[in-house]
Parts: sequence; structure tokens; C-alpha cells
Amino acid sequence: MKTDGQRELKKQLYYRMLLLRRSEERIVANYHLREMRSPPHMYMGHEAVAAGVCAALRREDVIYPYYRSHGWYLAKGGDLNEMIAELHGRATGCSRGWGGSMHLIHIPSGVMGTTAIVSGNISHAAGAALAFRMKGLNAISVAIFGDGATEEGVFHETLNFAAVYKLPMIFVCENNIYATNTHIKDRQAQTDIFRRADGYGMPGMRIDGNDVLRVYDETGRAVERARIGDGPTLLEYMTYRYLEHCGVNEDLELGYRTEDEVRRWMSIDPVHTAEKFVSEQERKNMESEISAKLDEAFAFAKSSPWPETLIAEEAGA
Amino acid sequence: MKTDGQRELKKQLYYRMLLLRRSEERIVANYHLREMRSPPHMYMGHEAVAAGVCAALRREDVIYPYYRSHGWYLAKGGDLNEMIAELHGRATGCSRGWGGSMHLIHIPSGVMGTTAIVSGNISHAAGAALAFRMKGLNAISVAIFGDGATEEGVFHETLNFAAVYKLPMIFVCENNIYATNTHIKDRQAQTDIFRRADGYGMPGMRIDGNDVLRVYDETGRAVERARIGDGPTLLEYMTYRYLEHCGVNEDLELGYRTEDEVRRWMSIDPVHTAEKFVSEQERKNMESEISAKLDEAFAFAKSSPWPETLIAEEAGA
Amino acid sequence: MKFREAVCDATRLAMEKDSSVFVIGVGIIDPRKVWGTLSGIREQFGDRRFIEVGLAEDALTGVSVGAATHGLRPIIVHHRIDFVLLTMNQLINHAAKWSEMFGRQQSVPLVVRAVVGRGWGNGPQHTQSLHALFSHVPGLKAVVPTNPTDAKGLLLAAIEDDGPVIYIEHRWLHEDDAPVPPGYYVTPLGKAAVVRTGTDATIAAVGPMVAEAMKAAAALEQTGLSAEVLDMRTLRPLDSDTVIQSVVKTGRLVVAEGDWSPCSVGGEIVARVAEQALSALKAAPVRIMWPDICVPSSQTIEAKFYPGAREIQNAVMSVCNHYSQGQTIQNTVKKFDGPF
Amino acid sequence: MKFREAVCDATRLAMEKDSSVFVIGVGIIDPRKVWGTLSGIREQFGDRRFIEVGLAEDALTGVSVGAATHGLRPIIVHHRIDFVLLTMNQLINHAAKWSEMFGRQQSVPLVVRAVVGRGWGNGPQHTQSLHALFSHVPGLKAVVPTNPTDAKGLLLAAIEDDGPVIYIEHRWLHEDDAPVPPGYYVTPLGKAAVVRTGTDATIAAVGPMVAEAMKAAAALEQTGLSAEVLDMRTLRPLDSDTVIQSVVKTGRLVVAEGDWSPCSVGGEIVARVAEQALSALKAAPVRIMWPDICVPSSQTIEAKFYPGAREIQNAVMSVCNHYSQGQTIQNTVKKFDGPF
Ligand SMILES: Cc1ncc(C[n+]2csc(CCOP(=O)(O)OP(=O)(O)O)c2C)c(N)n1
Ligand SMILES: Cc1ncc(C[n+]2csc(CCOP(=O)(O)OP(=O)(O)O)c2C)c(N)n1
Ligand SMILES: [Mg+2]
Ligand SMILES: [Mg+2]
Repeated sequence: MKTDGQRELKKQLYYRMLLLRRSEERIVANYHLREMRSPPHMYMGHEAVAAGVCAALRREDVIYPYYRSHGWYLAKGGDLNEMIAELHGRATGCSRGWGGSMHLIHIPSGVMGTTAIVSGNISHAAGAALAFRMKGLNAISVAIFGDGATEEGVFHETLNFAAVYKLPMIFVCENNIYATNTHIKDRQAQTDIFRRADGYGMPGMRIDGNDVLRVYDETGRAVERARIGDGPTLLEYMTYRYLEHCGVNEDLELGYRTEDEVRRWMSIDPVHTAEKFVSEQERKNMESEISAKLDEAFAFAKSSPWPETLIAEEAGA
Repeated sequence: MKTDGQRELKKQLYYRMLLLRRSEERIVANYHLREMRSPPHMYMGHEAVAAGVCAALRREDVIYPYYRSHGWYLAKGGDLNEMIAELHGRATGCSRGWGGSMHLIHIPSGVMGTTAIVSGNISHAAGAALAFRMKGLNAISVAIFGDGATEEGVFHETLNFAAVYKLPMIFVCENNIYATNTHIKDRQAQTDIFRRADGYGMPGMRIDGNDVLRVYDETGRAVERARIGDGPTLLEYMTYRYLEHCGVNEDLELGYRTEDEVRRWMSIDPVHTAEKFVSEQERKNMESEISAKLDEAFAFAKSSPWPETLIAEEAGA
Repeated sequence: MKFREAVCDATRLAMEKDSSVFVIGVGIIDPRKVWGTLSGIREQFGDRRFIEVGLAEDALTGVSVGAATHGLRPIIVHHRIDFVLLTMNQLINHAAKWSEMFGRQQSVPLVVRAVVGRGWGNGPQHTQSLHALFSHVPGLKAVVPTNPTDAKGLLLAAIEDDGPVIYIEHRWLHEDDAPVPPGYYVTPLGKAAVVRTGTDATIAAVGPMVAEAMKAAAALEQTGLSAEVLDMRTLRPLDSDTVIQSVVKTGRLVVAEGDWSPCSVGGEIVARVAEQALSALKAAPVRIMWPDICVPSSQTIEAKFYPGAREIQNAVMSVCNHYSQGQTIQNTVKKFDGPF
Repeated sequence: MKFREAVCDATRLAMEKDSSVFVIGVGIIDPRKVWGTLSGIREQFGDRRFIEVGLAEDALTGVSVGAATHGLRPIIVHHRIDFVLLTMNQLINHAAKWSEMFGRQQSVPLVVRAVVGRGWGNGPQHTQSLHALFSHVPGLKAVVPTNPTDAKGLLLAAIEDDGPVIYIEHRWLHEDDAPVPPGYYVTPLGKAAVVRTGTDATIAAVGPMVAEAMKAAAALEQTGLSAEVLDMRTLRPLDSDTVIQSVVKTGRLVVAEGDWSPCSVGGEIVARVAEQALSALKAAPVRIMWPDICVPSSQTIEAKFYPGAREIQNAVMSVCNHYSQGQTIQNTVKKFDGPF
């Protein structure tokens, strides 16, 4: 039984990561068509974090990702068609064409609106947690942000606020070592982000973010603490971004990171590493299922209507 | 020799504290005359911090105090006449009547402009330190702020910035347990402010802020580190405010703190405790010297002209 | 009922009516209860709906945005509007845009109560009005009540509104006393009030300048001039229609606002009248605004800083080409007293 | 020289001339050099004068204020003006007031370079202009260059100025190419430029709308209307005198600005003309501004969002009561391309 559960979980985790990877590969492949006119911050390389974290959550739990959100959107169960339509600027998009890649939302699955302002979402997640508390709901809220976002003052303010009120929430940092193209060593004097949790009397820990099972386990423990009222946790997941900060290309020519570094991280690719979770046949089935879904999503997007009016009731100001 | 130096130092420290205390007592005594129309944040109770810190600084070093700044202004050597004139809104005031109690400045003695926006000054101090570095000066800069100010995001941002650049500066927190009338326990989950320094790879420590010698010593060590290029330090001084948050009265009737608590802190009054540093005769001489200075300062203020014009060259906008 | 009591009354009524309303702010548990505007609220509704926050204005604004999108109705309370400048990222980049940015799937019902200080040397950083900053950005609304009745009605309307509303509260109106309708009522957002009718000139006033305009109008009557006084009340959306209607009648416009002139609400009023009712104007409109400097601390220069009834009176006489022998009134603005 | 190269050229010249000038910002060491506006600066002047900061806009603005009062001249660089909203406390409560608040004993020479985005779905949070917010507050100055020559001259003037200056840089002007005078020169702050003379109507334009106004003026000429085009260039202090002079001649005013209308620079221009030159106006002035919503991401609605030459042309024809058979031109704003 337990092993069956474990196998099922692993399969699901792998499937989710594969979905994320293949979806973004398809976006990359189609971006040159100039039909997705939106600045995309690709998630490739990070997949284990979103997949692992979201697997530890319930549907009624909510996540507040940042602009690098395709992966989070899909991992939490956001509608694929609506996401691809949003990237195409269509009225059927998850934000009706108003948001684009940086402003995805999917309320039914608990993907809350994402922001292009680094760290702008961190306090929103605390607000959701406060609302759950006030309304007596048992849901929890997850703030998701990069290593760079932790440098903003609001990170500090929100950790303190969440700790004071023991909010049912988790702080998930995806530490991919860079903010845009600046290395964390050029930005932070002490680069163990998780250690700052201590300043707020909050548990904090650093975890291999490419190991989807560890991500799932540690998130699960933090979820449990939040759920029973023991308050928030700061989880720092180490991972790596494969493509350029914004856009669909590699960026070795920029010279801010070495080919060697990129290759080292790719050698522990989270999706590839987890291939062993499934049989060859299972993998093939997944591949074709995902491929079919993506065909459908792109067809849906391209055949969808454009948003028409600027706004129905243009507020007289 | 060494003991002589020690005695001289102790005398100076006591004198400074007495000057601070008597000056504010005089302000309290005269406030009802409605001639000082400015919201005063009284320093009484904190004297050992300003006196001890400033004694460890050189004249060319600069301090960035907050709105509770009478004590800092005087301890660093700011002109007494100009301060009292500023409180009276006169053109001879240290800010020419434009600032009032919350916006004192005295550039010759290194008292930099103070702000009424909590935490607004913290990053200014880092800017001064950066300027000293760029200009090749050996001066250091001190940011001064309350326990409440450490909750603002910019505190976190500035600690990180200063640590990254190993700026020649010190962060001095006067922890008087309250922000306005809210206890620190209602505001911070983990109330050891100094512990947050670790998150930035910076030394931090908590010190009895009513013990002027310890303040002087620990500040001296931090000054040394800053001066030789070892970077900033976070010093948390525990102390207590005697009067209401803003204004010249006691405030027991508000009920946010107990008489017992106030009495406990008064029993370790920094000025009274340090009386033993001087002989009875020395103390009497100091008292009369200070009293004469205050007579002069108030006479100077009251006989000074008012600022006349709104501004000479009113910028056409 | 005093203005500040009216604010408190509205808060209590809203919280009784709708359990999703809550209060959040820095130092709101203070025994002084934000100058009495929150008296008894914590006691009645408990700490679950009365959220004290450390000094973290930015975070608490984002927290409120997040809570609002989950169906709550936060009332953020700032002791000074100047502190709202720490929250502009959340207000302008987030709260104002949230609904449209996601295709109108969520709303952000949010009230920001912000108190404007004045007097007793409060100086440059505790006395700004900042009306214009909030009136510029689509997605925000901004109101400035000028009497206890509107203080209550506009606050209730702001709380009911599904978008973010900045409720600007002038500290030296707090003690104003007037009968206030009992029970729950709303003063609709976006409607100016004609507080005095007249035929010779329109005075469109904002906030505390309404009282000054009324004094000016009374003095003008002595000299034979009949001024119509409008209380703009809501700055965004701005009820320029009421101004235009009035100017069509009077042919003359004086705008009185306590804020800096460039890109102000006052300027917007003048611009709209010029755009939409140029031919009605018998004289060039005049703005009575603050001088273009920060608010000084010292009493002598502060007294020169704030324009009042006298300046309005003079402006009306000049737009009416009316140089009477009548006395010019003195400014007698109530002084704000005491240290805090 | 391209606009972005002119920005870089000015930076280099200022840093060569005055060793107190330095650059500070988030991500400025990026190999893309803030779209080439900082190419070679770090290499030439070294890390001592090129201060990379983590994501801490608030702190770095305060750091710059502090450094400025100690005799340095920081140039803060923001990739997007939207991020400046995180720094409003330092800009408005501190930098703008510092000098006056302390009786003019210190000055705060500070430049904030802020880039306005547009197109390719950059959407609500990466495309604001925010001209008006910075133009409202005394103690701040604000400039918007529209061509490479002014980009250089105004940046040098901003760096020389002893107060804080917001230098607003429209991203889609960056690639504009034109001859630029060599060497060091300043374009004085506070002076609008008459970029085309005409007799029938005045078009007062701000930022990228200047190019649209020029296109409109060319098209209007075909239909027999002669439009005078002003490039406002500095928004604070605003050179309304030049507008008034022009309107006295033409009698008609169209204002074109890419920003929201309420409490805008455009509104301020209309208001001042109404106040100071009412009798010169032969027709009601018209503002061509953004619709009162956030900037949408999708290309179809974004195309409807931005007004351009066509709208200006129509406005001029309408204020001139001129309904010609001439073709209305199409808007052909250069599109900003590529993801970032
Ligand atoms: C407040 C703010 N400042 C600057 C930026 C520009 N910017 C966009 S993404 C980014 C880097 C953020 O790095 P990190 O938080 O580590 O996330 P990552 O992109 O690495 O996933 C920066 C500086 C922004 N969008 N918002
Ligand atoms: C940004 C900001 N928020 C709120 C206030 C209102 N306020 C003034 S002093 C104060 C308390 C600050 O406490 P602390 O930093 O501990 O300093 P203390 O007054 O105790 O010396 C508050 C909340 C302010 N002036 N600025
Ligand atoms: Mg990163
Ligand atoms: Mg305190």
C-alpha cells in the first residue's frame, strides 16, 4: 500500500514536471512566430520546486507566484488552454488578455495573480493567509519569490508580520543564484537566505530544489505546521534557470555565467533525474498525452477571439 | 595616566548626560508657555546612549539621528543656542525655523538632518558612509533609530547594502521597548533585534544602554572595525523613555505601561547612576555651568528674529 | 457629533453590518485611538478584526490587497498621509491595477484612511495633502470629506466600494461638531455638493477650503457679490459636471484647494471647465493654492503659507472685477493645537 | 547618435568632468548595460563610481540622498519607472524637502533616470509614464527628453542641477538616431522648445507625443492648417510662458501627452492657459491623453490604448473648426519589439 502510494506520488511528480518542461519547450519553439507578444520568464530548470511544492498542497490552498510563473501555474492545476491563450493575448486567456505572461491567474485552482514587480506578491500571500484565518478556513497560502526578491524590504516586513500572527502560510524562495544577470554574491553579504528566518523566530531551511521528493517532503512538513497553527516557515530551494532571464534563448554569450556552471546544473536536471520514477511505457504515454494537450492548447489559443474593447464601462474620472 | 584618562572620560560622559537631561527639563518646564510650537519627542531616560556613542566618535564623524534627537544633537556637539532657537521657530535656529524639533541639523559638529519619517534616516547614513569611502575620508557614519524602525523594510535593505560594501558605519538601535505606545512583543515575533545582524553576516550585539561606560566601550570597538575597513556593526542598546511618546508629560494614565515598569527603569537612571563619576563639587560646577548656558540659550532664542519670508526665490514651477 | 466621532461611527456601523470589514494599521491599538476615530472598535470587535502591525506600511498594504481579493474589506488607518508614500508601489502598481490586469475577475475593496496634519510646527513631513497623487491614477478613487455628515457617509460609501478608495481626513476638521443622521447611510462617491448657491461666481473648494470659501462667500455678500460654493468631496472620480453647471450660471470660477498647484485637482477643475465650458467663462479662472514650497515649521512663516478666506474673497472680487470698499476679512483658520 | 548613446555620452562626459558624479542602481552591471545607456561606463570609471545594488530601491534612493548631501552627485538608474514607486518616501518626503526643511544649508544634487516601457505586452506594471506624480511636488524637477540632442543636454543639466531631478526616458525613443553636438553642453531645464512654427493652432506635446504631433502637423499642412508644435521637455518647472506666447498667436490649443488625464501635466498646461490667456482662446482647448485605465497587455487592445498622430490631427481640425476632405493619417507609432 505505502509503496503503491509512493509510486503513484512519484508518477504524479514526474508527470507534472514533464508537463511544465514540455509546455515551455513548446513556447520556446513557437515564440519566433511573434504571436506570443509578452515578455516570458522561463521556468526551465526549476521544475522540481513548483511540482514538489504544489503536490504537497490541497486545491483550496493558494499560491502567489512571481512573474516566473508558467511552471507554478501549471503545477498548481491552472488551465493549460487558458495560459497559452493568455500568452497569445486572447480574450479566452486566464487574464482575458489583459495580463500576459507576467500576470497569470487561475482562481479555481488557487493560482493567485502574479506581479511583475519583484517582491510585490509576498505580502499578498500573507493577506490571503490572514483572510483564511479570519474566515475560519483551513487553507494555507504560499508566497513564492526569487533570491533577489529577498533583498527587498517587504520580504523582511512580511516575515515579521506573518511570524507575529503565526499565519498559515509558507515562504518559498527559489534561489537560482541570479537576479537578472547579477550573482547573489554581488548582492548579499551573507547568502544563506534561510538563515534570516531566525531573526523572526521562524524555522528556515535550505533544500536541494532539484530533488522533487525532498521538495515535496519538506514542503509537506511546513504545510503541516502552518495547517495546525504553528505558523510560517521559510523554505529556500536551490535551483537554476537554464534560459536567459527574460526571453526564450540561452544566454552564454552574455558572459555573466560560465558554460561549465550551466552544464553542472543541467547534469542534475530535475526532470531527467526523475525519469526513473516511471516506466518507459508510462513515460511514453505521458509524452503523448502532454503533446496532445499542447496541440490542443495552441490550437485553442490561436482560434480564440481577441479582446475587443478597452473596457466596457470606462470609469469617468 | 590611564586612570587620569579614565576619570577625565567619565567626567565628560557625566557632563554630557547632565547637559542632555537639564536641557530637556528646561524644555519641559517652558513648554506650557506655548512658545515652542513644535512636537517634541523627549529623550529623557536614553541619555547614556547618545553620550556614550558620541564620546566614541570624532568630530568629523557624522550621526543620523531620528526625530527623538535633542539628546543626539547635544551629545555630538550641536550648538545649544541654535537648538533652543529652532524649537522656538526662530531664524537663528539650527534649521532657520523651517524644521522644528523633528528636523534638527548641525553640520559643523556632524549632526546630520533628522527626519520625522521613522527609518527614513537609516539609508542616509549609509549614503554618507559611501561618500566617505569614495572621497577617501577616514570618517564614519552612524545611523540611529528606535526598535520600531527596525521593522521597516529599509532597515533590512540598508543592513544588506552596508554589509555588501563593508561601509564605514554603525547601526545604533535604541530599543526602548515601545513604538509610540505599542510594546515590542505586539510587533515582533523575535525581539532580539541584534540577532538579525547574522542574516547579513554582520556582527550584532545587545548592550545595556543605561550603562554609559559599556555604551562607550562597545561603540568604540565598532568604530574601530568601521574605521579600519572591517565594515558595519549592529548595536542594540536597551533603554527606556520616561515621558510620553511625543510631548512633555508623563503618560501613566494611558495605561499602556505600568508604574512599576517605569519605576524599575528610573531606578537605574543613567544620569543618576553616573553621578559617582564626579565629585560633589564637580557636579555642582557642572550644574551651574549648564544652568547658565540654558539661561543664555533661552534668552538668545526668545530675542531672536522670526523667519520672515516664505522663500526668497520662490521657484516658478 | 464631531467629525472624528462620525468616522468612528461609520467604522462601527460597517463592521456591524458586514463581518468582512476589518481595521489594520500601525499603532492603532494606541490608547489614544487615532484621535478617537477608533474608540471602542477593538473592544467591540476584538483582535481578530483589529490588526495592529509593527512599522511596516508597505507590507500591511500588500496584506490588505491580498485579504481584499479573498473577500475581506480592510480599512487601513494611517496617522499621517505622509506615510502613505511608503506604500505607493502597492497602491499604484498593485491595488489600482489588480482588477483590470486580471480581466476583472477579482476586485480589491480597500479603504486607506490617511490623516493630513497641520499646525503646531508639524512641518514639512507631517502636513502634506497629496490629494493630486491619488487623483491621477486610474483604478484608485479619492475622497475628502469636509463635515461630520459626509465623513460618515463617504466612509461608508468607500467601504462599500469594490475598488481601492483613499479617504483623506484633515486633522483640523476632527473637532468640528454638527448634527449627523443616525444609522447607516452612504454619501455617493463622485458627487460634489452645492453648499451655497449664488449667481456671480463659483467657488469650487476642496477639503478644509470649503469652510474658508463659506466665510469668503458670507463676506462677499456684504459687498454685494453672490458666490456659489461647491464642496468637491470626491476628487476621483471628479464631479466636474457640477462645476460646469455652476460656471454656466455664474460665468466665473475660483478654485480653492490646500495642495500644491502644478498637476493638482484644482488645475484639473480649471482645465475641464476650459475644455467643456469655455464660452461660459466671463473671466479667467483663478486657483487659490499653496505656495510652491514645503510646509514650514515656524509659526510666522507657516501663517504665511496657508491661504484662506481672505485670499478667496480677493480672488472672487477680482474675477468679478469688483473693487468694493467693503472690508477684506481676516483669515481665522482654527489652529491645530498641541504637540502630536 | 542614437538616443540611448546620447544618454551614455552625457553620463561619460559628466563623470569625466566631475569626479563626484557616480552611477547607482539595481542590475546596472548587467552585460546589456541598461539597453546600452551605460556602455563602457563601468569599464572607464571602475566599481568605485558604479554602484550595483541588490533589489533595494528604497534604500538605494536614501543612500543617494545621503551621499548627495555630502557633495556627491548620484545618478540613480531604474530599468522601469514603475519601480520608482518603491522610492516615493525618499523622493517626496526626503529628497524634495531636504534643502528647505533645514533652511537651505544643504542641497541634494540627485538624478533619477527612469525608463518608461511600451509594447510587446509589457502590460500594466511596465509601461506607466507617471509624469504627473513627479511634476506635482515642489522640490522635485522632472524632464522628458524627446530627441538625442536633448537626451544629452538635459541629462547634463540634470546632473549639474543642485536639486533632485527625475529624468524620464521613454524606451521606444532609445533607438532614435540624429546628429548630436559633440562635447559637453547643457539644455537648460525649464524651457520648452518650439519645434515647428505655425499660425492656426498650438500643439503642446510631451515626450513621444512630440513625434506624433510633428506627423500630425505635416498631415495638417496638406489640408491647409498650420500647426505650431512645442516640445515641453521639462515638466517641472513647466514652461507655460512659451505655451501662452504661442496660444496668443494661434488662439487654439491641443495638448498631447502619454499619461492619464486627471491631474496631469496636460491638464496643468490647459489650466495655465485658461488662467493667463483666456481671452486669446478662440476655441476650447483639447487634451489628447491615455484612456482612464491601466495599459493592457494584448496587442489588439494595446493598439487601441495609445493615441497618436491621427488623434492629434483630428483634435486640431476640430479646434480649428476645419472639416477638410483631406485624408486622416494612420497612426504609425514605432512598435517596441522583443521580449524585455
Ligand atoms: C521592484 C523591482 N525591481 C526591479 C525589477 C527588475 N527585475 C525584474 S526580475 C529581476 C531579478 C529578480 O531576481 P530573483 O528575485 O532572484 O528572481 P529570478 O528572476 O531569478 O527568478 C529584476 C531586478 C522589478 N521587476 N521589480
Ligand atoms: C514611516 C512612519 N510610520 C509611522 C510613523 C508614526 N510614528 C512616529 S514615531 C513612531 C514609533 C517609532 O518607534 P521607535 O522606532 O521604537 O522609536 P521611539 O519613538 O520609541 O524612540 C511611529 C509609529 C512615522 N513617523 N513614520
Ligand atoms: Mg534569482
Ligand atoms: Mg522605541
